[in-house]
Amino acid sequence: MTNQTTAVSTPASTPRSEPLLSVRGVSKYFPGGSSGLLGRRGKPIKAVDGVSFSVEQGQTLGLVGESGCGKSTTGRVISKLLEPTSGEIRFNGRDIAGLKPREMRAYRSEIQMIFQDPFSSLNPRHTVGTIVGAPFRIQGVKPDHGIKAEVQSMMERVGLNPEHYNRYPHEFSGGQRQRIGIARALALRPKLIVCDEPVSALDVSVQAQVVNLLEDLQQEFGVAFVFIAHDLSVVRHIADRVAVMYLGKIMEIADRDTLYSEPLHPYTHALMSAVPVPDPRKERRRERILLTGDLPSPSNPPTGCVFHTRCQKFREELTDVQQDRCRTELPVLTEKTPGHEVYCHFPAPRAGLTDLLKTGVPA
Amino acid sequence: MIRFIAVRLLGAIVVVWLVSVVTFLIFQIVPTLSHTSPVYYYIGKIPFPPDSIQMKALTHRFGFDLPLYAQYWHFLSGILFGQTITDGVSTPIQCSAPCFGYSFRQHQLVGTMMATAAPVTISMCIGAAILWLIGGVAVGTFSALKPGSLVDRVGMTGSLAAVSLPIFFTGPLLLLIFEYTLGVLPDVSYLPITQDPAQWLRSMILPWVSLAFLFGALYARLTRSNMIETMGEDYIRTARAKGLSRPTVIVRHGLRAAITPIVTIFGIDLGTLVGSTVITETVFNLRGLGYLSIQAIQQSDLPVILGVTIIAAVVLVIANFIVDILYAFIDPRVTVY
Amino acid sequence: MTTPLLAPAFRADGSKRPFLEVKDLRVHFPTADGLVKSVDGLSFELERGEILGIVGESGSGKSVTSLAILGLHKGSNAMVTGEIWLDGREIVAATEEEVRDLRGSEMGMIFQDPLSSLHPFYSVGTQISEAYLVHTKVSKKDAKAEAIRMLEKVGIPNAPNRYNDYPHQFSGGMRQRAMIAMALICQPQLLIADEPTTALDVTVQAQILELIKELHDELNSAVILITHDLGVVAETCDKVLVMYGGQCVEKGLVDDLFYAPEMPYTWGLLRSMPRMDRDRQTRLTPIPGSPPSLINVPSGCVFNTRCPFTDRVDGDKCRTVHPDLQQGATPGHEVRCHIPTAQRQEIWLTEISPNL
Amino acid sequence: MKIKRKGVVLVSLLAATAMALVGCSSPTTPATTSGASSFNAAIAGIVNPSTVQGGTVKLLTSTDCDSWDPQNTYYGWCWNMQRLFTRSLIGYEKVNGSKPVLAPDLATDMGTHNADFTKWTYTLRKGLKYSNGADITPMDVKYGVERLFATDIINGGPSSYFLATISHPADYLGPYKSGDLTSIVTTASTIEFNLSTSYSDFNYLMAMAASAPVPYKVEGGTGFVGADYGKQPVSSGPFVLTKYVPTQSVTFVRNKFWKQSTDKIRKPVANEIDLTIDSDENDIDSKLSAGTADARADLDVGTTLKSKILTNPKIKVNADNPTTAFTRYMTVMPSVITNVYCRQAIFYAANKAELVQAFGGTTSGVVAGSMTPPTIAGHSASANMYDSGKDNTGDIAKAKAALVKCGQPNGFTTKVAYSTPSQLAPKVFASLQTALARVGIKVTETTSAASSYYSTFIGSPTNIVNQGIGIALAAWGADFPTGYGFWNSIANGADIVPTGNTNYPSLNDPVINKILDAAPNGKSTDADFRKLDDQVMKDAVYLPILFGKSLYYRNPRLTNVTSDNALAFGLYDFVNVGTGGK
Repeated sequence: MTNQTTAVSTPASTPRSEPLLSVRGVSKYFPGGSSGLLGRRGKPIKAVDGVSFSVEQGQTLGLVGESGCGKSTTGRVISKLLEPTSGEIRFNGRDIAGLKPREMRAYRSEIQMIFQDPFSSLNPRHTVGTIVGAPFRIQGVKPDHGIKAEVQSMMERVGLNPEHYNRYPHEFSGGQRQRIGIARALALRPKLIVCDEPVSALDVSVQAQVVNLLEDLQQEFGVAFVFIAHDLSVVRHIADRVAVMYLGKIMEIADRDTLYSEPLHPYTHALMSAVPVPDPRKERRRERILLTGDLPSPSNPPTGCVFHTRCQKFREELTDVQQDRCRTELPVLTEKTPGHEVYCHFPAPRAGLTDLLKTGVPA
Repeated sequence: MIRFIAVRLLGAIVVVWLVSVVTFLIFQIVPTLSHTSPVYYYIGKIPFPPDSIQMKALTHRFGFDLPLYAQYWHFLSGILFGQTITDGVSTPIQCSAPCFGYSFRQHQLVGTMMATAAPVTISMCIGAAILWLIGGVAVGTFSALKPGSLVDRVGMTGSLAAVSLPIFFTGPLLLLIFEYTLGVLPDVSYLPITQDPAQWLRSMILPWVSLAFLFGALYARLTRSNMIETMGEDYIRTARAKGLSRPTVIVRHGLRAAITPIVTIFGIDLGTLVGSTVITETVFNLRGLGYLSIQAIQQSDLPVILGVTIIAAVVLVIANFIVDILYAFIDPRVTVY
Repeated sequence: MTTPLLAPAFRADGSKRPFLEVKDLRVHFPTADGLVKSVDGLSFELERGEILGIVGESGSGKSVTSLAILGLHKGSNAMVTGEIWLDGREIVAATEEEVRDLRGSEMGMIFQDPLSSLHPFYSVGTQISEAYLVHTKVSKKDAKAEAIRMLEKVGIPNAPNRYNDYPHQFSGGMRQRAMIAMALICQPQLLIADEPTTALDVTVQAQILELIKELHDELNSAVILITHDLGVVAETCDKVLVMYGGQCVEKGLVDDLFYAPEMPYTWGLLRSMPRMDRDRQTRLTPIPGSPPSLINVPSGCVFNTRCPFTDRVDGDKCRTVHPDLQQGATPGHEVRCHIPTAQRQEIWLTEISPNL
Repeated sequence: MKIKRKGVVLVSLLAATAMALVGCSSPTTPATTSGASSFNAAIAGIVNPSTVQGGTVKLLTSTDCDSWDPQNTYYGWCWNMQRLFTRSLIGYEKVNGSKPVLAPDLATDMGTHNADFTKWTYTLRKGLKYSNGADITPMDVKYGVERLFATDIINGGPSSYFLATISHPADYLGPYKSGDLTSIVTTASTIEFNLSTSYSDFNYLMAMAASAPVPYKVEGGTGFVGADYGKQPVSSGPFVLTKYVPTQSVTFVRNKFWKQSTDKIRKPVANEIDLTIDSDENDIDSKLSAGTADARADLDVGTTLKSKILTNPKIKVNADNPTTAFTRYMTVMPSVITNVYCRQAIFYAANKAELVQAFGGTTSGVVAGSMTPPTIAGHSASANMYDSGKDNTGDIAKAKAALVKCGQPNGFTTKVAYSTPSQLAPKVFASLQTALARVGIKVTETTSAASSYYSTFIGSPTNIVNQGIGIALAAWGADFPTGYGFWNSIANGADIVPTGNTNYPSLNDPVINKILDAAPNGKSTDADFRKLDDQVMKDAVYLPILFGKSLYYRNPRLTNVTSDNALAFGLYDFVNVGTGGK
């Protein structure tokens, strides 16, 4: 475990000339259903369609959006669980598409994943010790004091009893299982962990424990997170930078505070207005932007702006001429203020939306 | 839907064709492995020394002196277009498509032999299948409704015993009880249903029962586990929450879902059974395809073995094909494209 | 088309029964490991026109309670005791056939996962008209017309065509709308929604909650909304019941619960949530530990193993004496806690509320 | 007993074209001349002698004949059936008893031959007619023999004997493709065969159904030529095959053109003989028991009837259990087990009593002391060079002594070969294994599929050595009952070939060779074959186990029943049987 010290010793906040992870124009298309007698391929499903973002060392990027928006696929493309259809992924300054098999192995040890479902993502026939120690064996790494000692110290670190080394996943609660997943992901001291809905299946009280743990570990090990979630409030808590996705594209990306205090995209507005808050009076006063209709098919996305078919601004505020532009012209992700990019022809803050959320003390 | 059927049909045809190639090749390779002339597998003996003019004449007579592809084409074109079997002297035998050749041991067209044998096997398999499906599903369902109850334990112990009992045990046992001891079902030979339905039925009852006993037990266990799983599904809870009566919930919602996977297994079991009835036919003295094949194997009668093998494969492929189509109808989630 | 309403039933003491009264409900499951006390002494009341939120973590007994109200434990190995009075009829002691008649007609239920809760082999429309046909003597054609009307009502576009679609051809939100149509087609006076939006996206969740509220207003029915999300409760409900370890630990009006909660567990829930309506905290405050085992329920207060305030109570009372559900600061607000009411209000105002 | 044919597969079967004249019963016939029905009465005598004409005999068989064409059949029971409707130059005057006797049939006498037995001449009787009214000519006899050379069309019969004896061009392929043979010369009444080799047993070939006349060029009529002749063969005998439904039934009625005056060896009484093919063995047994069928034409009775016969004396009187000219033996390979004493040790140690049990019990065989079976020249009931004790369970002391002489006092290890699939062979192997283990000889099994067992497995001397096959299971019965017919293929050192060898032990003993080489010239006597049998046993390469026995059942109503125990495994000779007119 010699590379571990170098990874840890790099201070999380050190500015770098190039970000840890840089994703440029990455797309992932899945083959559509076949048609025709001989199974001619239909239109591809554009699960991810030209997304670009970067993640700094030790920082957290939140990826939010509804199911089917492509956030999980993006996570899998980064972790190399899926091959991108096009685009460039650079990690630590290197294009990972050109990695040789040996380097690929090293890459895989530097990027790990945590999954949503702590029930199905752990092999029920393996002990915790085996599960957490697996990355060492797969990568052929021999820690200084042996795998068992290393695994037990990692278990202790994530809040598991090291004496439970030989227990099986079913003997643990949901929250503990997610800790096992985290310990496994952290075993090789990766530089980046893709967390795919890591707390969605957990109870509120346990969810907070896991979120705190992730934050602590980031502090300690300087690991960067790509945090995929549909819960805007959790993302707000943990992310440094947030990207909102819809139909495989990034709608808006900004620093956390900017995004939550001054969202510019109508889709972001709709998402934020829909998050219920545990405050009945605010709820009663609050304007809720209801999206109409269903998510369009990713194999047949709308022309022009992909969101226009469900956009409340398009329906209620725009003139016919402006609407035509939304229907026909493809928007590009444009930087409105430094670091705040929006995919919209008519980006604007929405009055009243964020005021309500920011202020107010229960009366 | 038409395209779906067309694609599956095309696939089925390709599989059948591959089966014909593989079967043909296997039976080409067997003589090579045993260092025997293929003539042996046509007339059951090698009556003359290998290098004699007589053996050459025989080899030429059966076309074994042709290149392999030509032999295969002869075989395939016979199936597709029919052929005339002739030795240049005797009356040529017209063998119309699908022609599976001629058995020189039995002096009959293989097709005729199979056409005589098939109704026996088909009567046996289909009758047994209906019995085991009804019996197995019924026992499985009742067992599943009260797991651990007396009904369940009796049903499952019984079926465990039944699956463990091979046909060559249950068959003779049934014969002993019903034919020899009670004399309820005196030994009767098979007659086609068109000739004598009563005798047809009497000759079929015991084979049906013994096959149904074995398969029905499997289906009972399968139905039970499927049914227990299904009855724990959310949609069963929904059905109950709607206020549906218990029989409706069990049959319309539970059984409907529980037996769907059984349809697949059923089709394939039935298809496989048609090609593997040797033991049952032997026990009950029925002259079906199984008997035909075992007789052909004992006599090294290659054309018959080849024909039965291909027919068995075709039946299995057709069964699979029907299951595929059927499944698309009964499970709407199956994508039809 | 509901069954004719009976004359309101009265209690033995002559007082009028509420529309729904659950009294000392216990649902226990004997298992190989021991007796699972999923619900242990739960009581609450609900009138028409009210929406009650039942909040709790997984395993707190929320769903088991709802299944008991529908009588769906009948025929299983569950041991159900206590009383459930719905519109003057008692359910716990009733026969399966009597309760079956009430299901769908008097009480409807929608479930968390609409995909697994709909039968995969029948079209959505068929499943809805089936629910109608059980309780109404009409032709299949009329049932279909009613089902289409209901689908339109819950906001399924192009309902006559979608009638024949199968559940897998619907999106998640539409499936839940279809479930609602199925549950409400006989206009039951009680609707139980068990985590109706948990599997859905926030934007769809908002739509569904909106729909439930609309239909509730229209039918003036009683609604029980089971959820783990306090935000959903705040948005939708009139009354709240917080469950923990199979017991009610706090109940009251929504405003009481959110602005003056008195039970440490409720505080914990509120504190552990990252909130969009507050400044971002640097750190969340989780409830330590994990939910209790329902086989070996802690002695004393069921929450004592995770409660940070046990030192505020004299002696070892939290660990030894099981607290009763007692009235809190306001009438109708009931709390199960040994800390005196005044002290609880003090803690909330000084220690909890400012840090949310 | 299974229907077996000769050819390379060595288990053979004896053709039966024998006869026994009714009312002219054999002078050697013992006590059963009274004709009373008793167990084994048909073996040596005639059961229920009667001259009452008419009636229908009902026979059953489990399978159809391989062919009804006399040149295209090799099943023993079918040769027996051929006797009903085909005649040949020579026939069997007597089929039961201890020795079959040949007699002229179509020919006026036993023919003449030159000094070295290479030219045989016969004269046909006058007034011979086929069932279609046509005359039977010497050309038809020649044509029948020629058909045996058309091996690509007709290959089911015993062609090899004729190919090996009758002079013919190297590329001769029968009358259809190569025209007529010049080596067979015919006149209006005579026929002369010119042979390529001396063959004193030629009359035995002429007594085979394969030598039957077939209408020259026209055969059975349009559509019944070549391989189709078997569907409608023309009759030269007392019965004619009228209705043939393949795999179902065959009906024989009397041939109007057959005259008793031209036939000295048959005396038919029945009007009709019906043969029904019933593949259900139990069904056959029950019909025989019930008396609704008269006899089984192809095989032993089934297990159900067998047990009834053996347990019920009243039924047993209607059964026969003849011993047949068929030997089951083991070849002990001198190329693998080179020391004769080691081979002798096996001979002494084998438990023949147990082996007979493994082969089906005492109704299926009787322990054989030497190789030559009854009815074959050289047979001696007392010959038993390697006496395996009174109870035939083996002589352990002698076996151990032989091992000591061999220099392997603790025994040795070798392999036993048999062909698969087989129901009997594994049991036989197990019995042998147990018996040999008693003296320390350990054996393991090695098997080969039937398709290659006789041709390349034990039929290849090289393979025997390469595989180390010390012992091989085999069985042998001659196609005609002479010493030469029995021995030449399995003991003549001149006949050893690289593959398809039938002399499995590659026996090449000058004493034996001399007797066999002299036989075709008619210079070997019965005493010579007795000497040959002893010499073979001295060489210790053939370990005889049993002479085959069969169990048959006759309906009590049947008259004139004799056992064809010379040639057809003792099956009943059906040509003379009657039903008392019913």
